[in-house]
Amino acid sequence: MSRWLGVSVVLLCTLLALALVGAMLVLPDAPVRLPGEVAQRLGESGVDHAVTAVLLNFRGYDTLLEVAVLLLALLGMLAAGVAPLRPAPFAADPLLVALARTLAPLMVLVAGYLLWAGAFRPGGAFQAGAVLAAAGVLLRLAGFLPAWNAPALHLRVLLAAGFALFLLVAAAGLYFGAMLRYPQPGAGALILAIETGLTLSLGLILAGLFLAGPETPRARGGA
Amino acid sequence: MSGDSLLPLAVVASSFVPGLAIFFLAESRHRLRSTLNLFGAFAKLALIGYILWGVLHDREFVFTHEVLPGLDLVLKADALAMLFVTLSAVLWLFTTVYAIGYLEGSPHRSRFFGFFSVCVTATVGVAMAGNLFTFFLFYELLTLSTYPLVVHRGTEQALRAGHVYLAYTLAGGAVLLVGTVWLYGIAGQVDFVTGGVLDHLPAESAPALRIIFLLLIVGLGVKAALVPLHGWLPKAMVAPAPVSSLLHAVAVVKAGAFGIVRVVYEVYGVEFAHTLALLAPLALAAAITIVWGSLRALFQDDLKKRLAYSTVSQVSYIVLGTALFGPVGTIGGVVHLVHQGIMKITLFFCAGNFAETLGIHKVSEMDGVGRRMPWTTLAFSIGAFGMIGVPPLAGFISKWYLGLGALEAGIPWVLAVLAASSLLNAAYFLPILYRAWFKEPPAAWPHEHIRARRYWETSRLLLLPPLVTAAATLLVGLFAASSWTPLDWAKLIAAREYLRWVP
Amino acid sequence: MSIGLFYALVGGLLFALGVGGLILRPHLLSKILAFNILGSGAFLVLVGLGQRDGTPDPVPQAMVLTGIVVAVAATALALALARRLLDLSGDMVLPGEKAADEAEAGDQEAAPGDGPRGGA
Amino acid sequence: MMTMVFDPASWLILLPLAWATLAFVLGAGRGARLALVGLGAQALLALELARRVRDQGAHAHALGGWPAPLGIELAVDGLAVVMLLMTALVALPLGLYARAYFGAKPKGGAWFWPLSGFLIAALNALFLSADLFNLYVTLELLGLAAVGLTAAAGDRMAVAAALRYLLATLLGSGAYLFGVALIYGTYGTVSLAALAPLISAEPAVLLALALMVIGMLLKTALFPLHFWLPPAHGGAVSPVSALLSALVIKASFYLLLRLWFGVFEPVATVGAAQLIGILGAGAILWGSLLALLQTRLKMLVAYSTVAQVGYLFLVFPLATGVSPEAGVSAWQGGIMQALAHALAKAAMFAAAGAMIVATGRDEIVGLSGVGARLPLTLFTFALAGVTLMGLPPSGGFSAKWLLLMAALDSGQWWWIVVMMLGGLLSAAYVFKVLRQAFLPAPGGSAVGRAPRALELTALALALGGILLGLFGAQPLALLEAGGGR
Repeated sequence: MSRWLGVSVVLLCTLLALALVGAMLVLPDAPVRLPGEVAQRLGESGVDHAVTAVLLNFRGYDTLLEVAVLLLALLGMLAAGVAPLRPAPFAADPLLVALARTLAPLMVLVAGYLLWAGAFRPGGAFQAGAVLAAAGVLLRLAGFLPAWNAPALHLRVLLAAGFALFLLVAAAGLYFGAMLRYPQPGAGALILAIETGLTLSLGLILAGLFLAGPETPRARGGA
Repeated sequence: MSGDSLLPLAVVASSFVPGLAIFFLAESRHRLRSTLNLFGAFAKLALIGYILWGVLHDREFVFTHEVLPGLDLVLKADALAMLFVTLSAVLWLFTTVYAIGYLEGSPHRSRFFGFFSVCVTATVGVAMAGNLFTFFLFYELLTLSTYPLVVHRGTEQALRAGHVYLAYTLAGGAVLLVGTVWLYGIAGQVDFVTGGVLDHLPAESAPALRIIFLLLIVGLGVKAALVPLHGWLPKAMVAPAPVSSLLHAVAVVKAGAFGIVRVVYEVYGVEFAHTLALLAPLALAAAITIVWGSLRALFQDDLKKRLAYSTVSQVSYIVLGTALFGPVGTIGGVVHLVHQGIMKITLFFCAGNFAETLGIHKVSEMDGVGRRMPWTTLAFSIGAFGMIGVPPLAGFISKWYLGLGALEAGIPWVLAVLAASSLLNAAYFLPILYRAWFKEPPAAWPHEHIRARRYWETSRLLLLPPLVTAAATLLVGLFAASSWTPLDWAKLIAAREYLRWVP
Repeated sequence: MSIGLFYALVGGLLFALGVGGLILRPHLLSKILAFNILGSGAFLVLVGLGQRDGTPDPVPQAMVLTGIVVAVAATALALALARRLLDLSGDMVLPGEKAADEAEAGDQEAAPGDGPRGGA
Repeated sequence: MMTMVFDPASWLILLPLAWATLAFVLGAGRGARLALVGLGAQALLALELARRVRDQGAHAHALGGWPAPLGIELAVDGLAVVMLLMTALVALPLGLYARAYFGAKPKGGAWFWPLSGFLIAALNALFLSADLFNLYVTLELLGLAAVGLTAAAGDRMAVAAALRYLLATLLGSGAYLFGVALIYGTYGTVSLAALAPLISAEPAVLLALALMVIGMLLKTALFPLHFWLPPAHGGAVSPVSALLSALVIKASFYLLLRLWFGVFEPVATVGAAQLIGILGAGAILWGSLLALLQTRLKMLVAYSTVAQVGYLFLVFPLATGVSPEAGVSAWQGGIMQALAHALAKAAMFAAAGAMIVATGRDEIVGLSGVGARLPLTLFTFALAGVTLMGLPPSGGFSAKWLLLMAALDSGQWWWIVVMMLGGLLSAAYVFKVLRQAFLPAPGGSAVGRAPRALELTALALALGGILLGLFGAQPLALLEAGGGR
């Protein structure tokens, strides 16, 4: 890349930053305010936490597609081809092994709590799934979990289960008048079911993004 | 949609469907291929015969299909269309017979005959187009379907010729398209209507109409080989002889000339074109082409090249007739559309026979060929005399009406052009005839491919078509005054185009 | 200035920074980081501008949660592809951006050609 | 309420998601039959939706029963349904093609079916969405699926191309997302319906529009932002190249049309439209020239996409700030060009793939003898070329006709020159291939056969491009019934 191009990109980005800041400073008040409406409809959503209500009910469709995006990232990775299996990088480290042994069950517990808490306070499937995935990564680093070359059938079922469940609920909503519409009394239970499925699958997918990836080249030299 | 409205479509399909079938036929199925070819040709003739009969009984044959809002594909059997379509169908039949004989045993025949049929389809579409858009559609289809025929031999020279051909015709097509779209923008759907459709437009559109006329003529002039847009035609000579015959007599060149006739008479209307002062420049362009083409023909030793330059010159007789304001000139131009086709196809068939039978490609190799191939040389002579304009052959009729038309239109210098051109025609044809008939034949021919057998100097399929067309050259001239001749049709057309004409 | 607007302004700066980095930095890890920076900038603006009057707005918060997950997915795929490229070519730089790479070789983690070729 | 159970719009999104997921569960290299059933059903759904739009006009669905601005709405109108039909009718033959292709050459096809299922779901979702943020999610879904498919070819060039593609598409959607953030900050909503009456020329809104437009230009690979396209489209396996070139780039173009001539119409300026048009002209000329210079067949076809994308963007100068007639004509021409290019380019990549299967190589010089051995495929390539050249009768011609009409109507003759030049240049590169294929194979001919299914599906797509030219009035009528512009 030529120096001139570099200079002009820097200049343009500076201009962009200035323009963005300037434009945001002179912003008028927004004519539409959604928080009020969210609060008003919260009772019908089946959960008590506004963000969860938006995430899984009012804008549940975004979330449905977002889970598809995650699954897709894993698929893309598998399609590009993963490196051949290698031993876990730090399996010999006794400290890490001990840590993993202690932390992993605790993390599963925390994930469960986060899932349950999502209905009324910050938390939910994504946070829970992320913690589960972290447990998976830890276990992998310590050598308890094998790397994936290609996930076997049972693993694929689990990876897809959360999304498939969500999809089923979305389709079933058509019976109640619109895609992703929940029946009125059962909304809370349905959301919890979806979130449980998602927690499991998201945890696996997120962990899979690590587990299915090729090993780091540094490990080659030995830890 | 009634049967009558589907008939024009059937005429087009009668070569398209066999063409597609042939395209996918295995190379070895030559009997089936020939059957399909001939079946298509005869079916087309039968359909055209039926339509002619119907037109005589005041029936209308119009096919309309909406392609886009305000843009229709229209096929229509009007007088001008029937003239051209009959010509192409008849000559296609002869060319098919000839081509079957000519290509016997050569490779890629399925491809050849497939595109050959599509090419005829396009020509028939050009003939029966009921509006400018439909005309353009088939005009471009013609470009595409002839390209594979031009490069058929696959030699370096053929591919180069194909390149030149495409460059000229696609660029011409682009110019024609701009003119067409512009005209549609100004005038809405531009149907071909006797007497033209544009004279009701407000006076301030006149400058635009002049530019559009120029665009249309340039676009059509490429195929009609108007000088200086003719550069592709002599190069395209590398194509096999049946292709050259088709290209020169009915398909490509004629489509351009026919388009000019349509634009002048049935889009602008000859009277409106006259008021816009568009005819005189057109006549001048035609005159220059006539003289230039003849001059260049004089210096060609390659027989097909000489014929090609002759085509450049002869096709512009049609344009010239179109540009002469007055019914007599129109008759001359329109009738030459047919006459030139019959004569030129005869000449190319013969040239092909000389090449196929004896390996003769050059004029200088033709010494005494009349003794070895008397029938072919006779047909060639009739064609050549026709081109020169010797009475009572077809070419004479054309030139006679063109001359009278020039006087009628008050442009006497056209007579000088006609005279000069006839002299030049004689100058480049007579030496050939002299060599062929009166010089001693060489000890051996360059490449004698086909030996003479009893009465047949060459293969039957090669000999019969030129003899028939040569006879036609004689007959349409001899019996020009009777009804159902090309001249009769041309008179009918002229009478309609000048409904409001007061001499 | 409300804290929301402040976040948004910082978001604007981060976005511009990320765009510049993504275009100019040749090393793939830098590019992936730059993408995350510009994404974070957009998230900050989304949340910050939405609540610049001080009242929290759950809608953009939920959107940003969605956005973060999408960004994580994209980052994971980008990293996996970058690693795959390293396996195949021994290089963490896109072809055609080599020249600049050598100029900045000092602050690169893996020197080109150092990686395992063909996953040996 | 029961009527919603068979709502085709919702099923157009759910169905491909479902079969993609199932195909993933089935495992590597499986799922073709499932996908084909899904694609067949999708074609029926799209036709049914088109029928409804034709009879009842445009309509919207509030997902989850929450109307905008609180919830997300799907908007079914003429433009959306035409694009959905395009997707369904191109994807079905391509699906059949892909099955035959991976049957002959399994490499790169392991996860093709789930990936393409997500890709198609993303396209359908994008065409239906009426919510700026949801559109962002669909864009990312589409981008990741496309990148995954590109990378699947597995070699060094393909992985590098996929990465370049990924970074470009992420930058594009990042810019778009920032625009969305600014819009939400300004108006407090991202629903297109709610925004329509509100949009005004605030600095933040103009900046948002600029960022979104640039993001979409990058994703559609408009010159000079096309750098990522040729290696990605040229380097992927042939069924993927066809999907990417035919459909994926149309999505971001569609979104731009939606925004520019929809909610942002009050603030879109003639000057900006002319600028986009100039880039389009640059794309036409530069893309065609580079296509002509390529020595590899698929790179030639990929650069042809760069050029053809240019025609799409002529809509902007031709339909912004002109008379209503010219505007409608340009608008129709742009959409016709998108449809025609989808069919023709899918056919061309498919034909190129069949030639590569038969000759075993991707170089243009290696095509000698293809004309004799694979006449059907060569014919397909030529037919697709007819559409790309804009010769009649073809969808490409109809598009050119409408665009020319708009240019003449609005007195912008300079675009006419560009279009004509572009047409001639495209003829040059199409005939470069045809000419080579016409040559006899060199001694010891290496041209093998291609599976019949490859040849026939490619031919069907090419014929589709021609039929579009003959029956172009139908999609335009559908466009009109669904509310036109």
